[in-house]
Amino acid sequence: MSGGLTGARNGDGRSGGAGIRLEKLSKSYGRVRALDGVDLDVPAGELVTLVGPSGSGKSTILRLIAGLDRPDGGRVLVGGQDVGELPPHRRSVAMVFQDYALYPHLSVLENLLFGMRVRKVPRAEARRRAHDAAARLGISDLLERHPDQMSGGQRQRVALARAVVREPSVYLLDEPLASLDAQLRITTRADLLALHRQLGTTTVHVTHDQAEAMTLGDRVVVVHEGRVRQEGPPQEVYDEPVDTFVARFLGSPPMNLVAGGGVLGGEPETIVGLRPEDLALDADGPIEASAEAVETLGNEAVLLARCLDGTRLTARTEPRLRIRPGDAVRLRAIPGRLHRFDAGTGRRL
Amino acid sequence: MSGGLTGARNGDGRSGGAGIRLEKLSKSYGRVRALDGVDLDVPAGELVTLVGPSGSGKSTILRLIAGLDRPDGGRVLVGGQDVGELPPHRRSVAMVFQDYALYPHLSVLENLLFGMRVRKVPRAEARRRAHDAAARLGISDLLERHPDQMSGGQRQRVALARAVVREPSVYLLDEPLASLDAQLRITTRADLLALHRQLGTTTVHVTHDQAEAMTLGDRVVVVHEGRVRQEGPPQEVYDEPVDTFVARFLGSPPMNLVAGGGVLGGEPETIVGLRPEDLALDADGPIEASAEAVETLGNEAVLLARCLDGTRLTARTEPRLRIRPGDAVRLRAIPGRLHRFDAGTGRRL
Amino acid sequence: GTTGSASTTDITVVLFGDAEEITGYQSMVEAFEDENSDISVTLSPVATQDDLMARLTTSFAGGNPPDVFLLNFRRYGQFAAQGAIEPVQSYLDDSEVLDESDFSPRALDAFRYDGDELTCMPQNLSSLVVYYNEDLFDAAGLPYPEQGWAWDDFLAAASELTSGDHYGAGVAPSIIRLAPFVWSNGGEIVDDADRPTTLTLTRDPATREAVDWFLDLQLVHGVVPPDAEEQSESSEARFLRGTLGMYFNSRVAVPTLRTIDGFEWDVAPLPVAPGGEPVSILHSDAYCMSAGLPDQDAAWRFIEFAMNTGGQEILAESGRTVPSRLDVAGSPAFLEPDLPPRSSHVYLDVEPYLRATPRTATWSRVERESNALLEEVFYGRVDREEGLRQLEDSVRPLFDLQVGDDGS
Amino acid sequence: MTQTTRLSAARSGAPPGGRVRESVSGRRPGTRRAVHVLGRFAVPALLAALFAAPLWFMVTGSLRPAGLPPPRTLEILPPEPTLAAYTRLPELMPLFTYLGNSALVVAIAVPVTVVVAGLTGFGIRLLSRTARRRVLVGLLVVLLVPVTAVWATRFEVFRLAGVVDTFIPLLAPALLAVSPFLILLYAWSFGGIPESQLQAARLEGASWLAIWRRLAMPQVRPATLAVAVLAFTFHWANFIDPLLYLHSGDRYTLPLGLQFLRLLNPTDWPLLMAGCVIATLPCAVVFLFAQRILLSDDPLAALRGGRR
Amino acid sequence: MTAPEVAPPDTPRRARSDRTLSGWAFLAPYGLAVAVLIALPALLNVGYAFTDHTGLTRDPQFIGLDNVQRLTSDTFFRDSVEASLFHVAVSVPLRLIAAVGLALLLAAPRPGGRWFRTAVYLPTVIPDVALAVLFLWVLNPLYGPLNQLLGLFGHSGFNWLADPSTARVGVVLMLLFPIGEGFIVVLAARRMLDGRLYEAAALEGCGPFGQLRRLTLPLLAPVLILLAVRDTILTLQVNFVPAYVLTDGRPANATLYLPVYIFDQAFEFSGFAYAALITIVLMVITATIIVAQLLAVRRWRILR
Ligand SMILES: Nc1ncnc2c1ncn2[C@@H]1O[C@H](COP(=O)(O)OP(=O)(O)OP(=O)(O)O)[C@@H](O)[C@H]1O
Ligand SMILES: Nc1ncnc2c1ncn2[C@@H]1O[C@H](COP(=O)(O)OP(=O)(O)OP(=O)(O)O)[C@@H](O)[C@H]1O
Ligand SMILES: [Mg+2]
Ligand SMILES: [Mg+2]
Repeated sequence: MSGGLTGARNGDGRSGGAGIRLEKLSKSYGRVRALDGVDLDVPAGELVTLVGPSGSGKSTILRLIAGLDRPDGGRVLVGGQDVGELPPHRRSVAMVFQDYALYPHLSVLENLLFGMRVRKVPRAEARRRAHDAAARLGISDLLERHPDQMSGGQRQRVALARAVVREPSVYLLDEPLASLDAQLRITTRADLLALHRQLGTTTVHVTHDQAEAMTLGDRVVVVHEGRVRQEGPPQEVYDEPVDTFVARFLGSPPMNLVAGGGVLGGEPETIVGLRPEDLALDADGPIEASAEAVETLGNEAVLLARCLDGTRLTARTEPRLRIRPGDAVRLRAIPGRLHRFDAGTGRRL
Repeated sequence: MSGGLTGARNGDGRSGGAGIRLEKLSKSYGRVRALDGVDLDVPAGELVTLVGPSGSGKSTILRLIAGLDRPDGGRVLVGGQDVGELPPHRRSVAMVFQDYALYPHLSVLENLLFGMRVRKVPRAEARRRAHDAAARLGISDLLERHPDQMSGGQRQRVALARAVVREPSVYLLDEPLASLDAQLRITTRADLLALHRQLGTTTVHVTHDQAEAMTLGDRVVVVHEGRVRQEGPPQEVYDEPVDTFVARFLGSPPMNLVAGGGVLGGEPETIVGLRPEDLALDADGPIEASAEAVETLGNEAVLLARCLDGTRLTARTEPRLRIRPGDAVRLRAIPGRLHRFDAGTGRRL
Repeated sequence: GTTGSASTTDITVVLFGDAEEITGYQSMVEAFEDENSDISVTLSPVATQDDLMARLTTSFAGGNPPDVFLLNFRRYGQFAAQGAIEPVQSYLDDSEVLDESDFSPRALDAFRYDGDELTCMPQNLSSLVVYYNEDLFDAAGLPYPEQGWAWDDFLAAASELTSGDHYGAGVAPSIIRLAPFVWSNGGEIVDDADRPTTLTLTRDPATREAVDWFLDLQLVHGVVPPDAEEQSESSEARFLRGTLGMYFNSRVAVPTLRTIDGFEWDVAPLPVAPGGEPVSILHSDAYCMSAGLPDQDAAWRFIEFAMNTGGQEILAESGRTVPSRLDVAGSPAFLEPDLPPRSSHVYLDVEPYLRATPRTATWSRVERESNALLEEVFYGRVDREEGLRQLEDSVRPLFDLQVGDDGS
Repeated sequence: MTQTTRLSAARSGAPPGGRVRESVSGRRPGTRRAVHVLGRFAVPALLAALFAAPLWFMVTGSLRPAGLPPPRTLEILPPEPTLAAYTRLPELMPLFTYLGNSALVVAIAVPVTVVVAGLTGFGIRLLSRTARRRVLVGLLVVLLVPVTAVWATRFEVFRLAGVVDTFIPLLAPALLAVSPFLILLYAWSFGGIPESQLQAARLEGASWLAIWRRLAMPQVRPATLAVAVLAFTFHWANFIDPLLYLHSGDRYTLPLGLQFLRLLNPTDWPLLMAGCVIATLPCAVVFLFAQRILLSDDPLAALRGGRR
Repeated sequence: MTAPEVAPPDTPRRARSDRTLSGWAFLAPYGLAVAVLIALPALLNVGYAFTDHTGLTRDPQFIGLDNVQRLTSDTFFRDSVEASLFHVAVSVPLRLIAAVGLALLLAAPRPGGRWFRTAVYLPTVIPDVALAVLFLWVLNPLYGPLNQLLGLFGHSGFNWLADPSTARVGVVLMLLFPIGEGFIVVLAARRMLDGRLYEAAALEGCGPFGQLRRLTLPLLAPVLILLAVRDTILTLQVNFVPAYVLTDGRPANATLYLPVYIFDQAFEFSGFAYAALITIVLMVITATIIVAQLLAVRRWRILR
């Protein structure tokens, strides 16, 4: 492989890769401020998940790391080195796009070889690497197919294989699971994790699916309106969201937020939050409410309840309840699980 | 509204709609046998969810009910009347497509008016109904926009509104939530439910997302390879799947299935199933295993364990476990929650 | 251009003609190159005179005109008027090979643009004649036409020959076909031969008489195939097939007519108006040299060769041209008794009576528009009086148009 | 694979005449079938026959014996078809020289046209929205310049370049992609290639030229086919350029030859029609090869069929 | 390869401009060709419009607006404009209707559909000169298949090219056959429309005709406009070779279309400068018609 950051990778070219550091990155498209001072540190070899609602700037971050766009301000460092002047293909970065961006006129094998061919990697070497990558992703028997002859999951793995043959220092994955159906998404998620464990290459994974963010990453970074809102291990972010946005964004059904505390008790000027699983049905519970709907999910049910003062609360409960809409219920908040936020700024108190 | 099945609707044209009955419906596309003798009964006013993997024939069923395709064999009855000879627009059926199929050259208002215009509904009446439907779905302020100027969720609601203005006897919804992102899907799901409660029109809702199927329908119908595998209330289907396909299809993570029983105990010639939530961590449990991975989801975690005989089991557990991959764990199956299937046919015993 | 290397000079010769004529020129060029190894000729043929004009205008405008080009006398005025042609008079005067007196004076006169100096070298001397089908004449018991036959003789024969799908005569309605009849009747087609300002088809009684006679052939007597018939099968095709008694054309037709093997045919002079002269109209093309080229020597040597006995004989053998060199025209090479027409001398007999149309810069345009309108009248698409008046009116402004510095 | 079939079915759409209308119509089966057959086959067949008719007249006209007057009633086939007119053609003009020259010109000009149109179309694809709009207006202006405006003045350019009387002036239209329309055709086709593919290739180190050659062009083969057919027809039929810029008779192309033929006898229909057939045949053959893909129900699928 | 230590001053936007630059680079060969082979000659031509250039000499003199004056009193020019306008007014709509109608009719997959489409396209491959010669035959008053066809319906037929009005119709008729390019474009555009929309419309009670009127045509509007603009230009300016061979302006200037007159002036009558002036007029007329077309359909959001 020519040039770029290969030097930053360690010995066998397989483990670690390069760390990424973003400093005060900002970027506007016309009048749209896509990024607004993003700082981020991804240690070598880690898998970080970038999560946030649509339009929050996740793809833009990846594009700036890859060099497909240039930042208006700030720096991108890969392996400790400023890559501002490097064109995309010299950054030793591989990207997997949401729509996979497979070349539809080429077979899987040719898709894998494409990059090495344009970079003039010797034929034998290129084939060896392509077959290696294919084997690693279990697509060795698809090599002759064309992209439109494969299922979504298979295409996804080809796209990954194409990234793997590059032997990059960094993987950038832009919602690679978004177009898969629910079943497939779960299995492919596991494959992705396994691959990362095998290669141990620094990986930035973008998703807007909070479940995916929670399960995949060593660390999760919540992005909103062009800024990083919170970062940390998934459970930590889930348990201690820094503000109401993060609180509602992670978790399904989302956290109950009651301004002023209301039935949950608390001072005015605050917002009190409680996750649905921390609200239990209890015949002696202090909160009186009436059931509005019960959504059964097989292994659990979600109860939508309206309290006497009109507050709506969701509670996660046992599946086989015999509650009908309209029934009166009593609820109890598990103590110590209340979150408090500032009513003005939304920040955690 | 002209002709068709209006007679089958009751007084105010708002509640109930018409029941649907499919008898021995079959349909092939070339050599592909899309449907293979489907019998189904949807009582008037009910919301039924059709669920099944991709390619199982769900869309085909809707297309036959709508009259967009003709069955090779069998009958379609709407409101007790054989509609085999009725063209689509006389069937009093409204359909919402997965990709919405909004007319890109028309504004939202014109989209809503389109059908009434071709059916020569008086202008004033048409506008009234369009505004009604828009208000009902909260898109009154989008009426001047064109489809390409709206977000996915907004388009989805326009598509629904277009179906609502028709005031049909039957709604057919073909994966209307599939292209929405996770957050939006949850809120739109609630909107859909509310709408159904309001209108009370017979509705067939197709999805391949089992969570959606579980939460939405009064009844869920599992389709696989052109046949109806099981139908019933969601919780019933979840608790007593008729075969291994249904057992694995509903529930996430899917049910553990162990051929011959193995660590779960059981006779050979059977397959024994156990849902992950029915497998508990228990220091004294009879099943010895080692942890392979722990996926944290915030409110819960999924433990992937490998037993001594190599069987892999998933267990749904508390979120804040301190188990690391490789740790030894002991598990216990909650008694009475085992499912038994015939090893040959896969059918429940 | 004449971008020659040290030893050989290249010249370009642009000509028009059908496939067979081009073959004739080709062999002449080869003979020339054999004799003059220091000159190489690029022969550049085009099919029609319209194509020729396009080709010439482009190359003149682009500054790369051909060294030699062939022009009809009805078109060269346009070029001569602007000094685009290098007059040949002085070259001819100095020539050791050619002598002015060798050539037909009528042909030479047609190419003196200012009436004095010779502009181009006319290579042939064709004229309008009548081809007739001897077998049809025999079958009808008619005598063959002969020198001095009159309009009435012609009309009688034509009427006699017209029956069923047979027609007596075929003639294209155009100024150059009409003009000899007018002249024969003592009329003129323009008011002033040197500085014409209008056509005179209606105002001069003698002219008008001839015009009416000509039009009557189609409109009254019906001896000429009507419009639709002519479009479907040209007179030439009819004559070839043996269903047309007489056919007006110049020498051009001969190679094609020689393919006839079903009947005998011959050529006769034009019929003469009552009390008129046996006039015909000149058909002649000439070699011209482009003005302003640095070296005209090679071009002139090519013209010398083409106009000399050898060159003229080669072309005469094709049967298509009547050589403008009278000695060649009188030789067996042209008269060729063993191939039809037997009476080739007819072309030569009429030489003293040949006349030409005006040679002003806009003449070709005048002729073109007139022909289109004459056709309307001839085939009865418009009323005769109205049509002729319109013809004169709409063509008159064209005489006044200025082309280059001509007319000012 | 089910996914695939459905995708391609969706792409090719269900045009109104097809499946949808079939199931929509609610009349009695008998009438419906009659209307159905009429609409699906009889009317299209009639129209197709109407369009094929001139060509049919051309071919049958060329098979008539020379010298005979044409029939005055419609005839589907001449009573005694003969190839006499064709055997006369090479006697009347250097047919094979002309054909050879035309073939040579086409062999060079068509690839050049495809390359220029393809490159330019791809360039437009790469530009930003506003720049693209500007270029499109520019193309419209180019389209607006009448050909007659440049014929004579172009000669000056060719003379200065010293290429008069070579085949190079005949390639001028090829350098101009024949017509801005063909460029638009490419730009339109390239618009269908997702942005992410171009970026993926950039990331893999491909230059834009390599992306054009290996990624973009192979994906728009139906467009290339269409451009090639249109360019072939244009260059093969080009009459004015050879007339104005070629001087040597032995470099002439077929359309000029056809002109010589017309002069011989304007009503020798068998001969003229034979000439027309010869002039049309190569275009027709090229097109017939292309139509297998170009005009099939789903050009992309047809292309793939050829690839495997 | 190591990264440079210091960033050059104008760091921003380089990645973007790399692409934009490449875009312009791809356009360069074509741009060069346009400059040399179209812009330069065309400008030269415009310059000549105000000289006395005849095409035969090389020292044109500036004569101001003399040519314009001549134009105002030229009856041939008036005939010519009239012929051109008539031709555009009749030919463009007919050609469009034919191309669009046939494409939509034949777009649906059906057995043998490819051959129907092929038949419609085939006349387009006939070279111009051959097409004209062919139509000399087709329109022949006695032997022509067209009159013979009319004969089957008891009509005696026309002498097509002899009468001014039928001659115009004859040319229109001839140019009605080579519509393959438009046909193919509409075919492709129609294939790209989403079949789902038609199902939705059918469900809402829209019949085949309604679908055509309310869906297909509005959705194809941008393509149709493009074709109309192109066909206008083509009809006014380029399609003249067949007309030139078929009628050459006759009869009575009925088919003396502007390009034919320009060609005659420039190449036959030594009116090179005058022809250049008429060329300018032709461009103005073309541009006017196109602008009118674009304005007329502004509300269709085609420039979205
Ligand atoms: N090329 C562009 N031109 C203009 N605006 C852009 C462009 N790319 C992104 N944007 C805008 O920048 C903002 C951030 O976009 P980005 O694609 O990074 O969001 P995202 O988080 O990836 O969203 P999604 O989940 O929908 O992919 C959005 O408001 C978007 O509209
Ligand atoms: N128009 C068609 N032509 C050919 N095969 C078809 C067509 N429509 C559907 N099929 C086939 O019929 C089968 C059932 O298709 P259907 O669309 O009903 O599946 P589905 O359950 O809706 O799947 P999905 O969840 O992917 O939408 C599939 O195998 C599909 O490939
Ligand atoms: Mg994104
Ligand atoms: Mg489906």
